[in-house]
Amino acid sequence: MPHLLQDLLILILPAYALLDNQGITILNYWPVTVGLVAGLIMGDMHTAMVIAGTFQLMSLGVAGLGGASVPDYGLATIVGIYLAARTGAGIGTAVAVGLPVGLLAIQFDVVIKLANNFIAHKAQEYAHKKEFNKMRMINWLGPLFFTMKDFIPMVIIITVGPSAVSAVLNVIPKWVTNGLTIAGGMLPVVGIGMLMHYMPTKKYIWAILAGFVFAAYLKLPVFGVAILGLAAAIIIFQQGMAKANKKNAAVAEGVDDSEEGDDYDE
Amino acid sequence: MPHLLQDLLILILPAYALLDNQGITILNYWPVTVGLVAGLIMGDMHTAMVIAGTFQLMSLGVAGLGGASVPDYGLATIVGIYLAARTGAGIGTAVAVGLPVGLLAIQFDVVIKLANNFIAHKAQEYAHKKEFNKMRMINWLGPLFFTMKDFIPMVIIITVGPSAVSAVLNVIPKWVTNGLTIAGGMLPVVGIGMLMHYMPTKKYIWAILAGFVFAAYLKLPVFGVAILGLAAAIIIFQQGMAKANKKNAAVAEGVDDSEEGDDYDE
Amino acid sequence: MPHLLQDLLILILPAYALLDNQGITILNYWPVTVGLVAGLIMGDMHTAMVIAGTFQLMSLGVAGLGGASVPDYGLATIVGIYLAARTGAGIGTAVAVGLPVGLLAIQFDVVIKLANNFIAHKAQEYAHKKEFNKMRMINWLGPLFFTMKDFIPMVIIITVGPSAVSAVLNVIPKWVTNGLTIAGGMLPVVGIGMLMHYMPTKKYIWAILAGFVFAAYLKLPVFGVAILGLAAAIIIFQQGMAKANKKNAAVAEGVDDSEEGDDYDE
Amino acid sequence: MSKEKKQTPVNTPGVLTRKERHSAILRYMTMGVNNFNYETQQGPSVVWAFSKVLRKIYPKDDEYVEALDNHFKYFNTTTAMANIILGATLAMEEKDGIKSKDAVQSLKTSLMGPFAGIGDTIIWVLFPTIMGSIAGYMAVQGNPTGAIAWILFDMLLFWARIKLFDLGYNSGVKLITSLGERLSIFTEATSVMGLTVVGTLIATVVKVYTPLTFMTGKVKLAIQSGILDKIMPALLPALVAYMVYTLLGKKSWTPTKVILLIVVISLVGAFTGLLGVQPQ
Amino acid sequence: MSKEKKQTPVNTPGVLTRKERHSAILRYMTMGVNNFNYETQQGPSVVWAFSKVLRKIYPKDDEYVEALDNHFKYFNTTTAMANIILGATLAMEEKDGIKSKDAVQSLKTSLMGPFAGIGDTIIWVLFPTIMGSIAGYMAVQGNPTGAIAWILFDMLLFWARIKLFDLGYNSGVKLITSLGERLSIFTEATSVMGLTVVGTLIATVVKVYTPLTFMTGKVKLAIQSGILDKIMPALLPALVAYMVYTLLGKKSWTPTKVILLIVVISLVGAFTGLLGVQPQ
Amino acid sequence: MSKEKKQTPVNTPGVLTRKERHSAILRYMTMGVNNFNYETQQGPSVVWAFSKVLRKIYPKDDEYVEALDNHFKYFNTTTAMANIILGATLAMEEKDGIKSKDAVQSLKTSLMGPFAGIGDTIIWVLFPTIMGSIAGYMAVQGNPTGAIAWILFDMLLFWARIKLFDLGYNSGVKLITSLGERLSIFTEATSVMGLTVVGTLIATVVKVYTPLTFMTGKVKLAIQSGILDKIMPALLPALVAYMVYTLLGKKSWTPTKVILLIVVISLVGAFTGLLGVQPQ
Ligand SMILES: OC[C@H]1O[C@H](O)[C@@H](O)[C@@H](O)[C@@H]1O
Ligand SMILES: OC[C@H]1O[C@H](O)[C@@H](O)[C@@H](O)[C@@H]1O
Ligand SMILES: OC[C@H]1O[C@H](O)[C@@H](O)[C@@H](O)[C@@H]1O
Repeated sequence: MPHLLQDLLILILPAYALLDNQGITILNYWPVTVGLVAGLIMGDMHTAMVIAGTFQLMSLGVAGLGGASVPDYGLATIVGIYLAARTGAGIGTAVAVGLPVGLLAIQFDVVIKLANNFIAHKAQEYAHKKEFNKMRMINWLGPLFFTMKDFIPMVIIITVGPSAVSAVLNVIPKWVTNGLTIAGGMLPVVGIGMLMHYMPTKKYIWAILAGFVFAAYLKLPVFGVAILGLAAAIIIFQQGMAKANKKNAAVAEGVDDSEEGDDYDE
Repeated sequence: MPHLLQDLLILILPAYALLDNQGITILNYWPVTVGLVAGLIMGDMHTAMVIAGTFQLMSLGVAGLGGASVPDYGLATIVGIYLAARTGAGIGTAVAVGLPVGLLAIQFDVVIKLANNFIAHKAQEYAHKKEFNKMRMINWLGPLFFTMKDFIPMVIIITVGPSAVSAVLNVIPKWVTNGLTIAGGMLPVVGIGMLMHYMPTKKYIWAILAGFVFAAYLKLPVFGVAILGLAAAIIIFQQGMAKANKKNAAVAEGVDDSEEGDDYDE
Repeated sequence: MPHLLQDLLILILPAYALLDNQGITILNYWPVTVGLVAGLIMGDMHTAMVIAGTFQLMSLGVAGLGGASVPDYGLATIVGIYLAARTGAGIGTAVAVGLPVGLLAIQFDVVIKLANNFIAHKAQEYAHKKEFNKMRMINWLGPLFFTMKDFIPMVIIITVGPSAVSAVLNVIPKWVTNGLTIAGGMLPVVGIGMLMHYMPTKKYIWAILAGFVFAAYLKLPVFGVAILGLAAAIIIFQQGMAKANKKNAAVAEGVDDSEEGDDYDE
Repeated sequence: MSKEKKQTPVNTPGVLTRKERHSAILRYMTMGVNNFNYETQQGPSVVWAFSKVLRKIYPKDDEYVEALDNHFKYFNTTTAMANIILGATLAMEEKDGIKSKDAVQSLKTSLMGPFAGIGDTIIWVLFPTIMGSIAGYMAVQGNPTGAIAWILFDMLLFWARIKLFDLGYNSGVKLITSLGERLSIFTEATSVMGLTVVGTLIATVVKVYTPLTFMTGKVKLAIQSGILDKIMPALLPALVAYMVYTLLGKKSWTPTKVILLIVVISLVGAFTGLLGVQPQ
Repeated sequence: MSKEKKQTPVNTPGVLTRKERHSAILRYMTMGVNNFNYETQQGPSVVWAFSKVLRKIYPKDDEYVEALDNHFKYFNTTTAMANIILGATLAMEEKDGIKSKDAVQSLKTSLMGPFAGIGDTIIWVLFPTIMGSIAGYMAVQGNPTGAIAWILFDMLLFWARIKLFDLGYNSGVKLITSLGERLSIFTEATSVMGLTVVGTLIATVVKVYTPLTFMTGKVKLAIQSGILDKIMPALLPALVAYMVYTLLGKKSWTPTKVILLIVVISLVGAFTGLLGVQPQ
Repeated sequence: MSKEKKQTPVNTPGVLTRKERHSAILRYMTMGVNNFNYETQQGPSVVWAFSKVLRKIYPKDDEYVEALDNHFKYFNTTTAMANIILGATLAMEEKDGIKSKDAVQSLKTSLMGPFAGIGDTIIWVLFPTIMGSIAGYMAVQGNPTGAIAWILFDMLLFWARIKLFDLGYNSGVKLITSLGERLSIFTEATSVMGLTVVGTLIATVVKVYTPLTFMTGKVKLAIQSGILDKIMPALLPALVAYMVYTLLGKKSWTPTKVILLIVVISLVGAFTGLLGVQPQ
């Protein structure tokens, strides 16, 4: 395969795998699967798999749950494999260069999810203006941004070489990367806050309190809390049904006490 | 004491002690108490107590709760004491031969409890046919089966000798004994399932869920769960009473809203 | 400073600091703060602070919560500093003599809190007789007793010397001091028992049961329990309001079902 | 306490004499779990023990059969504690006859769980551990004193268990007298407590364990601890309990069939290695 | 905030001036637990502190005595946190007079537990641990700076505690204004929270421990950890609490008698070795 | 199962064909979290995916916009599990149109938490840990078999996710048919379960950590573990959640402003060292 084609394919690979993993999840974005493809492209499957396997075992248990940002081991793998194939760098070097690129991606991830916020607002604006096509189209910016997240470092690495990465890393002060990581840990609270405004939070604040105590103090996992929540929900349902039946019965008997029920719901 | 009388008494001992322990529990079936009697029978109290004490300390904490099957250390003790007295085997040998017999008994225990099922059905059948005497009599099969459980290995040991035990053990494939042990662990679920059908399970399913979470996740012991259950029961009782009082009051006032209450109870 | 003035001031210091700590808490009664003042009085700040610091680090985490009695490290500190200044005793000796005095104070603390009980009854008696001034005045006995607790050992130490302390300690049998310590651990139950009689304990006994299980079995700290209690309180409040609203609505409609509500409250 | 008082512990004159009642509980104490089966567990034992006194309470055949059927149902608890429950239910049946049927069943089903929890701990775990460690240590030195003491304690316990029955009987009468028509509310409430304990039993008494592992090179993953326990502790017991409960609700499935199914599954599981005995 | 606003924090013109109110809380802050007793604990302290302002609120002798009796009852919480509660109850009494009696009692009894939990942690555990480790370390090197800083912080805290009282006072007025007739429902609900904490207090504050052991040869069994704790943690405290609660409900038993009983039991327990001090 | 049966899984003739429905869920599966934002998270993804089928259900512009607005709201769960929920809500909207709006929202908000708990564990933690350890070990030996197997499993999963959608769709219809007017009670009850999980999320998902320490000589006290955690675990996350919830309730504060505020606080916190990344 000519170098140019290899470069092109390797450039596209992480961007595609990222979108795949965040969507259909068929190739996914774990080191071994993207490493497999990178090995096919670069023509040295053995080296590719060794580098990928190293990153894979490094990343066991890493999961970006609830919108959290995690190191981009897929990108790290591809960078490592590319460098090994092009510069003949040993596996140690390949891993050492790939890793900081993967870590850098955490910052980008936070920035993109912040930027996506504006897309979401724009889309809703279009909806209100009844420009439904635009509403749909603007959403493509999200995937585009995510593409850029992996595309840009790959372009730099392919054109300027690995030394560029450390140069970029040195420019950004530590407190900025740290600050973005902290923000990434805190920001899921916004979604939770929104959610609480859509739900009958004030009426059932006791459910939040109980869930919090069981999780924070007693370390009950979320699924265990959910079962307790289900137990409470069943009681609420039964009581609601009993009240409704009673109201119906009362109506049937000609006594209209509909107000009372409403009062309770306030 | 003539050998024949000793043999006879030692044959009866485990069978009686088992029934005693599962019923009136006066002699009970722990190594030291049956060992005491075995020592009296065999005429060598010192050796008997040493063997019994060894098995006793081995069995500390072993308890067949909820219908679970556990090693039969009482039988093991008697076998050991008998062999020591008859063959002059050392204490080590006596323990080594007694133990597998005690372990084998787990399997028998499972089989008997399965067999007893048929007795129970038969007895209820007789009750329906109003043959009350038969209903009572057939229940003696249970104790009889349990007697056999200890009687049969004892007969073999006394007549054929200890080598017979290992022969029998070698005939039964490992997966059968294992399978019966697994079944013994799982079978209490049938009783629980029956129980759930007698109780208002659907209405108060939340109580099961809560009890499960506290026990499975938070390792709250059954007594702690029972206290929480008591707390819930008190609330249910108070609410039930309030509703009943209200209904009575309403009836007294001439307003018949009896339906509503019934609806709730469904 | 003349010795007599020093003696006088050092005599007053622990008594004042104790009352301060149990009331306005400005000087407080921790080793370093009373040690600071003792150092000023005795004129050797360095030695004073070293002794105080030693006791301070010894007392970390010691807290007399819920009316519990704890070692009197403040008194121990002052005794140590005084002896070091007067007898030139080394820091080790000062600490060794101060500590038992501080421990002895636990017993006195229990006795005073028992004695205060009679003051409380007397005061209430005066209130019923409408002798309000006496009611107020008698309460001064409490602080007076507490003053004595530290005053008496200090007087002995200053007049008779440290050997007196061990003499006194040897006179009291171990089981008496032990017994008072045990009583100190148990006596807060009286307050709790009183409290339960003022609260709707029978109606809400389930809340006590639940609080107990969470604290005793699951080791949930009091604040966590309080949050769960708050959750339950919110539910009770909502249900109470719903019932009240319903009753009002019913009254408005001319149906008087006031009895039912009352029934429930019993 | 005078002799007379002991003989008439309740105001309402009972159908049964004190001797008849004691003979019934002694029968139960003798049979105990000696005819234990996996389906109804101690049910037949209770029937066998109380068949005579119940006959006296229910002279009519139909009512008698109904009452027997009630007791044939699942019952299981520490036998010592069962005495309290059976004392109470006997009092209820003696006073209200077949009308008490549901209340009797409800009291039994709701109390047996919590009672087993406390009873088993004391009777089957703590007491034998204490006596066993003392008597066992004496025995290995050839000293039978501990064993003899144990038997004496057992006799004391035997006496205490009869007292527990009397306690239950007297409380039972008090209970129904004071609760009156509220008994159904009371039994419903106790059911809630019982069901809470049922949830615990599923998580602790039922044991289902798979020894399966994924293994490749140096990487080994135990299905039980690595996957199932992480989804939910006691996941398999919960699933089995749900399955059994559902099957038992079907017309086509009798408890016997369910038991056979479990035995077959266990044997197949042991043969294939899908199921195993949980290592302690 | 202007001076004027500070002086009239509520719309309803109060009976008491700001100065009178502050003098009352300063009295409480001075007495604190200096007349603490095991029965009513800080009750007499509150009475002593508020006797003057209450006199002004209740000019009628009978009402005054009734109000005093109310405050003579058991009260105990971190003194700093008590300021909030006492601010609120003063506002309630000022506005509604003797009618507020039950609500006042209820608010006190239900809030004191939770407030003690958070207050003790911060005021008596965390703050002295931080200051003590810093100042203690400086002190052993002969440096009094930490000790001086501690006193300065205490002054700050003193000021903050007065603010907490004001906060309670203002909230208290708001509370009764907004809740109106619903106050009784509110206080009942807070009681539930209070009782939950009472359950915790029994398990944690009350200490009853037996050092008894069964011992024979090399086998040793501690009654406390080997038996009692296995039946139920905090079993003895729970039993003692139940016993004390029952005794206090009897006409023949006064709190004083109960206290004496406990002292006697403790002494006898210590003498015989049945009771002991729990090793940390 | 016959082809025909598959195509008409419900009795009520739907507005949408099976193909249209599947095209909608495929759109969602493609977008997934590719346009994830911190405010409404997967909300826009759902809108983008379902805009076409919703257009068909709501021919009137106003209703369409209303329905879209409903879906623009916060939504987040494991994408595989979302398929069940979105299947159910699509069925509801198809049947009841805009009347189902509140029920749809309620179902989404209450189920997404519990579903994320179980879904994330299986899809993002357990599955990749198993496959990753196997395939990773093979890979370091130069063997790509594990990687290939992983991709094949992913394909299987892809198919299963579509089945989950169908399951949700069919259940959804059953749900509304059987619940009828009780749907509002049902959704209120599920909200309770959802809110319980919200309490858990605050304690576990939101991360706020301060690396501050008091230090003097050899004494060192970490503010986080020594003070904050002792007052209450997850104290800072709880305070931040309360603050954010309050701000979001104010007219003057949009979510965007809140997000910016958090970013600024994080940067300032990182700069000053007040905030940090919690060490694992
Ligand atoms: O936690 C639920 C969900 O949150 C976000 O949407 C992403 O992190 C997903 O990967 C995750 O499944
Ligand atoms: O667990 C209750 C009860 O279950 C079965 O009946 C037996 O194992 C008894 O020994 C036990 O007490
Ligand atoms: O526990 C609340 C409270 O109890 C008693 O009053 C004293 O021990 C105080 O120091 C403590 O704050």
